[in-house]
Amino acid sequence: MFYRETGQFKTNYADDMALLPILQDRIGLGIILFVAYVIIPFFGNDFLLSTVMIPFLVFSLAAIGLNILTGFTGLISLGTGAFMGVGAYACYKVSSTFPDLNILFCIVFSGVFSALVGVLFGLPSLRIKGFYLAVATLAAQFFLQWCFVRIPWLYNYNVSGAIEVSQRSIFGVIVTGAKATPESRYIVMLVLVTLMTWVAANVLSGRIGRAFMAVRDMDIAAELMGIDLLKTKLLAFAFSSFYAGVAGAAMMFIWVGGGEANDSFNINQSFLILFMVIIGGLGSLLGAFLGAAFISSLPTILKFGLPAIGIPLAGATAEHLTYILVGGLILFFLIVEPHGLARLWQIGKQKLRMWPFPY
Amino acid sequence: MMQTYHQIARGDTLLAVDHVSLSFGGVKAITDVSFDIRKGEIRAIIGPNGAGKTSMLNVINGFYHPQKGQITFKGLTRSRMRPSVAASQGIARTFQNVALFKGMSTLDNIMAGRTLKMHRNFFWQCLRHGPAMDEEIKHREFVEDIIDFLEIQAIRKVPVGKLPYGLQKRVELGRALAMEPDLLLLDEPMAGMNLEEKEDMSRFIVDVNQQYGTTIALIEHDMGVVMDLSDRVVVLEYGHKLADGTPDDVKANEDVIKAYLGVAH
Amino acid sequence: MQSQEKTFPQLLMRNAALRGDRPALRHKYLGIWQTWTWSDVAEIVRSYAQGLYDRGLRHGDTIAVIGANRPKLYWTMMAAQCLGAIPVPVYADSVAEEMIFVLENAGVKMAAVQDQEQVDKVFSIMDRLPDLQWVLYDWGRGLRDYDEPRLLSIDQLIDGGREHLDRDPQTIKQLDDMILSGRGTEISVILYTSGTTGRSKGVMLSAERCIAAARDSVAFDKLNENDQVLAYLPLAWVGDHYMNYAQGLVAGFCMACPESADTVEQDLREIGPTFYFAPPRVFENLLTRVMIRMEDASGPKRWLFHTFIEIARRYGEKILNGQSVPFSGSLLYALGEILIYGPLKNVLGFTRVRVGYTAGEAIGPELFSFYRSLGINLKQLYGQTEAFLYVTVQPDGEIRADTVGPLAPHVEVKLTESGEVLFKSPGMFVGYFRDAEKTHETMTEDGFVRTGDAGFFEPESGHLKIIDRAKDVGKLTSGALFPPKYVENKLKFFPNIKEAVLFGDGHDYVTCFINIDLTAVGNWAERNNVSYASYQELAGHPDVYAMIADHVEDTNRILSHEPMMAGAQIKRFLILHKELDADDGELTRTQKVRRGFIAERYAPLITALYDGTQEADITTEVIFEDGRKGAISARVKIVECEIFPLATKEKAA
Amino acid sequence: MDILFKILIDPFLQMGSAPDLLVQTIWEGFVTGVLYALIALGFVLIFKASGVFNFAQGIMVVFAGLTLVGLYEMGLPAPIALIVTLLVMYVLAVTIERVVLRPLVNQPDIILFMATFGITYFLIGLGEFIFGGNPKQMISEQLYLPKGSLEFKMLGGFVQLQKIDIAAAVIAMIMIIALALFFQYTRIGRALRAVADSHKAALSVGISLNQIWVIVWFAAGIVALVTGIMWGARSDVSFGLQVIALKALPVLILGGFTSVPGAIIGGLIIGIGEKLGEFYWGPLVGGGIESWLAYCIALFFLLFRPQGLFGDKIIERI
Repeated sequence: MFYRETGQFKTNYADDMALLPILQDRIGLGIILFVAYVIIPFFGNDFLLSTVMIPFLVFSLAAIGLNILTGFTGLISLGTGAFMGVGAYACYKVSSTFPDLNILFCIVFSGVFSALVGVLFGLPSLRIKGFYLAVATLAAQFFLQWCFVRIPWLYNYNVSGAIEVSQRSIFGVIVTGAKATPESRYIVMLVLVTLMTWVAANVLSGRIGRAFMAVRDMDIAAELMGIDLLKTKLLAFAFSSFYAGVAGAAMMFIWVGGGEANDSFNINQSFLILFMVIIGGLGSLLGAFLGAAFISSLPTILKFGLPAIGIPLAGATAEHLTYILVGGLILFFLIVEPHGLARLWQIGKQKLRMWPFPY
Repeated sequence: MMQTYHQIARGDTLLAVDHVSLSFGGVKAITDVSFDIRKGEIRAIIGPNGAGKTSMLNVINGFYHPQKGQITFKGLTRSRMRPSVAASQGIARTFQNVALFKGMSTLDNIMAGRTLKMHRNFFWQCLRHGPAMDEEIKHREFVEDIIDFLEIQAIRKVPVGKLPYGLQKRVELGRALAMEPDLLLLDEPMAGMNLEEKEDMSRFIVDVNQQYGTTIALIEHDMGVVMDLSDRVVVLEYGHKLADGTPDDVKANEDVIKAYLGVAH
Repeated sequence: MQSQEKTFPQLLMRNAALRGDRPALRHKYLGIWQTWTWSDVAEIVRSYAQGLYDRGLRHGDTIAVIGANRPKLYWTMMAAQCLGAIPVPVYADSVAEEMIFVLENAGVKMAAVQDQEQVDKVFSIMDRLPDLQWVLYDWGRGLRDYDEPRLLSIDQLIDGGREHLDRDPQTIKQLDDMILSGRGTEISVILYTSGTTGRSKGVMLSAERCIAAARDSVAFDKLNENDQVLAYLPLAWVGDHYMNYAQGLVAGFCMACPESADTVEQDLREIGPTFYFAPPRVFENLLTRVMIRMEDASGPKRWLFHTFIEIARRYGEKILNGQSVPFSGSLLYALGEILIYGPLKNVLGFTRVRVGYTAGEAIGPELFSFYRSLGINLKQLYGQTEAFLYVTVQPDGEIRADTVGPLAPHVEVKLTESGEVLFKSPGMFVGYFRDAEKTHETMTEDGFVRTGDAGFFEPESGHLKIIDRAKDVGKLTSGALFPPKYVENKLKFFPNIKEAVLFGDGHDYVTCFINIDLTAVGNWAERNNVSYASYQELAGHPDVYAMIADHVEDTNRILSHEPMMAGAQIKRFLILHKELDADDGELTRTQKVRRGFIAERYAPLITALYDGTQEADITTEVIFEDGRKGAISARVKIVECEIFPLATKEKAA
Repeated sequence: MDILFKILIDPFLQMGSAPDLLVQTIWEGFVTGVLYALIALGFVLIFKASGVFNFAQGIMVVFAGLTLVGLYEMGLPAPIALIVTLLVMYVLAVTIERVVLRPLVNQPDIILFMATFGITYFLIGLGEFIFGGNPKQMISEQLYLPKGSLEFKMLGGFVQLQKIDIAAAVIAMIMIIALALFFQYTRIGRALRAVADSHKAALSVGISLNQIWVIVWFAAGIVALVTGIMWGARSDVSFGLQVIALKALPVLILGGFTSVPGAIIGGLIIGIGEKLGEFYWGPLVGGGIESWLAYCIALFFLLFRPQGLFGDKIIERI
């Protein structure tokens, strides 16, 4: 209906293969970016920025990461949390070892590092398939988690055993540590997410993306077409862990600003990310964002929303309720649309494009 | 030691299977079968169900490893190799029950067939501009030729999962062609098709053979179709070679006639 | 600016000079819209012309053009015209036998064809065509191994020509001379009319007249180089040659060729033409499909759709015609534009249509106003091949469903006492090719052309009203007027009715054959889970009969309001057991019914219609797609319908 | 060199030097293994019958335990509480079948897998909501579970067996045998096994899939309850258990998703393996390796038999 595609014809392949071939989509994205970069930072209050937006962005990154692995390549992983952890600690070590290294560089490096770890734990994926692999990734989860706690070197022998984020700035603007303003942290996060989403979209729509999906849809055929399964799967692990790692680093340094692994990077975190991917929609970048928005905002909505509409809750009860609701909603969404919010949007979009026709 | 592939001229032996035997656990799938495929010909492998036809293809493109015997492809002899290697050496195939990438569009499926030919590194892929895009476009052009050739323009961007069976088979053929194979293995390309679709498919197969000069080895039940299409025919039965020769020879062969109870006409 | 270009090639060169880098031609090929600018086209056509010349095509020779709307085929026409040779477009779907007549009659020296299918067709009749020297093909799939000395690819020719031109400048000059020396009086193209009666005739059109006609209409509709059209109509039909080829060259706008027959709708949507031309049938099918698709929509959406379509019906046309409507009306319509009309036009690809024409057949008034009410400036014109299309045309603001409009610029018309329309027009043809006696029949001494259509001028508006083919308009024994097509069109507006053939001339009441529309009725059957195995079974189904009977009676009711036509109400009808088909000769290639042929083919049914029986048996021979012949026989039911008394105007209003 | 010695030689020397300790450790491992096996058993039951990878088994254990204790605290006498808990587990099974499985039938495995995640979260929330989040004491004596311990004098030392542990082992055995018999000799049992092969087969036995699901989930519920009691009696009933329950996963991949004996043997291997590892090798790396050792053991096995010890071999066909 809002889609008016008549007269949008492509005279070269570059346009035809563009990420967003439809004009209206490009406009839509433009508006979203405008809101994200201009409206929110100027008109959003600290609460919106640091309690809603930043977590959302962090989780989006993690969700994109897992979606690359599970949604696009068909490899289930229950170890995302751990890989985030790897990123966080790597970033911590690097930033504390080279104090005047630009923090963004540290964050990116931490991604690279966790990519390597990802490859390591991806190795079994050649022989192991499906749930067996899922369980195998648990090994990564628990082993790494154990490392975080038992290897003091990782947290520089802090008595607290936690990561302590020091103050860092980019272009003279403080972006980490206690003094960093929500705005600056938000913007850094936003830039990070924008860039990495663009990259992911590029890779996934190209040769490598096709190889991933080929492996997902029919690995035998893929192999008989000369796609090297091991290479492809490992690449998927690396690519995915990179995002998880950056997300982890960002979580520690830009969002919570320090903390202890067992709370932040435990198995539940892994599950949470998995929910985001499933509810958002497997095999869709948009899905990663929708899922992240949904899951990450839910607790906040409950904690502040319910009292707002006059249902006062003790903290504990709220937490219990959150569990019940999250569980219930997961079931609800799976039953309503097993392919996630992204699919819902897709269907809706198709309807809009065909309006007034049903198909 | 480094082995190299010889250039094979039209009419010479492209692939030779000699004394290959294959068995799963105790079950013998193929017993001491030998035959050859010449460059540029259409070679048919026929036989009743369970004759070991598909197993034969699986051996040829390295998916199964024969216990005995060896295979010579482009002058290089081997007893086993990885499927991905077979692919990179120029062996493509289609499957008995379509093995397309259901989640992807017709275009992407065929593009996936070009993977081996695309080399831009990860960095360029991240940008998807400059070299990476040029490469994409180059191969898109190649793929579009195939789409035009197979007359599937109308379904270019349709997810293959949604397509009717006949079209899926066509897309799969396209995907195999995208690999520019020296040897194209077709596993029952016309299984479950109606007469019209069969005629189309036969036409495409012949055209492929002419246009791209591709050597084709195909498995088929329908004797009639095979006899019209192929230059030479191997007949398998219970994993043994029953006969080998031109369609006419084979039709004449009384073992074959027996095996097919006169189905051969 | 009445400039001096007298031939199409000269116009091409002018465009190349005037607007060299504007798009001249697009073709959805290999997934994208390949585009050629005017200078590209000029260059290619010149090379092509040289290539043709080198292969021996000379001034006055004829060259057949067989295939779908593809750039290379259009270039063939231009290139041939460069040499003063005459292109002869042929309907691509005609079977070999039909093709023989045209190719023989035209004595073609070369044939430029689309693909293997056409090549095979031509070679199958080669022995009957002594003059045919070369067969040129556009798309080479499957032709590789043809060992045929007379077979060439068009690309080969173009490259050959280009190479030759590069090699010696002499040829360049020679070619330029040929193009410049082209005279307007020479025959530019021969279009074979599909011939509703008997075999087809080759209509010779001269360059200057074609161009004159095109210039008039381009000025009339203010077409310019920024317009865009989709060329999807048969090359051999005057419609395509006039609207796309001639006007394109004159106005210098861009013509787009669809990717393939089954992607036309998608391509139409992508291109979004500004100027659209289609015979009523196309609009008919489109509307049918729209309605069917809406049937599957959710309840609320259906309601929304129908409400706003109703609003459009009430105000739409008025608004389009710039008449005044109540404020609420225009408000509602504006809302509808946002909710329904806009999106609908967009999905159909009509958003950017500035001017749309329909012609070739009278259009059902309801159908016509449906599109106009959506805000599409659809107009009617009346014309024929012999006139290089138009005789009358509706100018903006004077558009009506029930007339074909006033006389077009520079056209004279007179009516014979029998009511037949005679015309004299800028684009009128020179004569029938190799058929002097037919030419003589059609042309009067004073240089008018017989259209063979009966019509009359509406006194108050001066609009021409076409009733029917002159020889088809008959009288019932009661003396009442019997205009078959007029009624048939009313019937055909019902989505369920694909084709209708009326009988009644010389009888005491009117009867009718009906062809149901398989898509529409089949869809209906699905929804009411009526199961059927074949067209025949569905056509014979009692519920279907009941449904059609309602339609017929509605039509009768409408007729009863029109004094002239009230007598022509349908008393009895039957639903044919098979679809009328061009391959069986029941329709022309342009899908017009050939009633004479049908009348004799189904004689037993007609007798049954009049002898009061309730059923009749019929056996007909049919030709299958692969050319095999077969026979189908059936028992057909006959149904009576209510006849309404002539209603006086007050009742009608 | 020294490190190699510490890893490769020293532990075995310790074992040799104090065999009684070794036996003690093995016994500990054995009992834990039995409990792992029980949880794994719940998984296997459901996976066999419905192909659902039931992640919720762990939480079902906790939930069952909580319910039992909770009901008792609400003043129901223990036996009644036990019965009511059984009822609750049945209701749970029915609800899950109605609300979750039925609408999701024929969905890809991962979707059903995720659904069980949903169930897990839901039950955690519900459990805490009703009975509160903090650990509870299992009502052992009310259920007539033995207390105290036996001591054997052997191998020049003492080996101490908790009575409750023995009980646990015994009960587990009984339970497994009971299940085996149930599968072997009852009509429903046969149906269940049929389902494992093909759904049609099951229908031919005359039991609808839905019924079968209810039954297996209920069976899994019972197993969960027993496990909950045993485990609760050894430590206490808390949500921490739910993470420990994840240990059943390596047990599964070790034993194969579809094999009951596999679950048991796998359980024992993992149980004993990780206790030994923790006791003898743990100190080398600062302990706590129990948390992941199990997975690595499983992974190690997996690399050699991708389908697990008892899973049937996968032959790839195309």
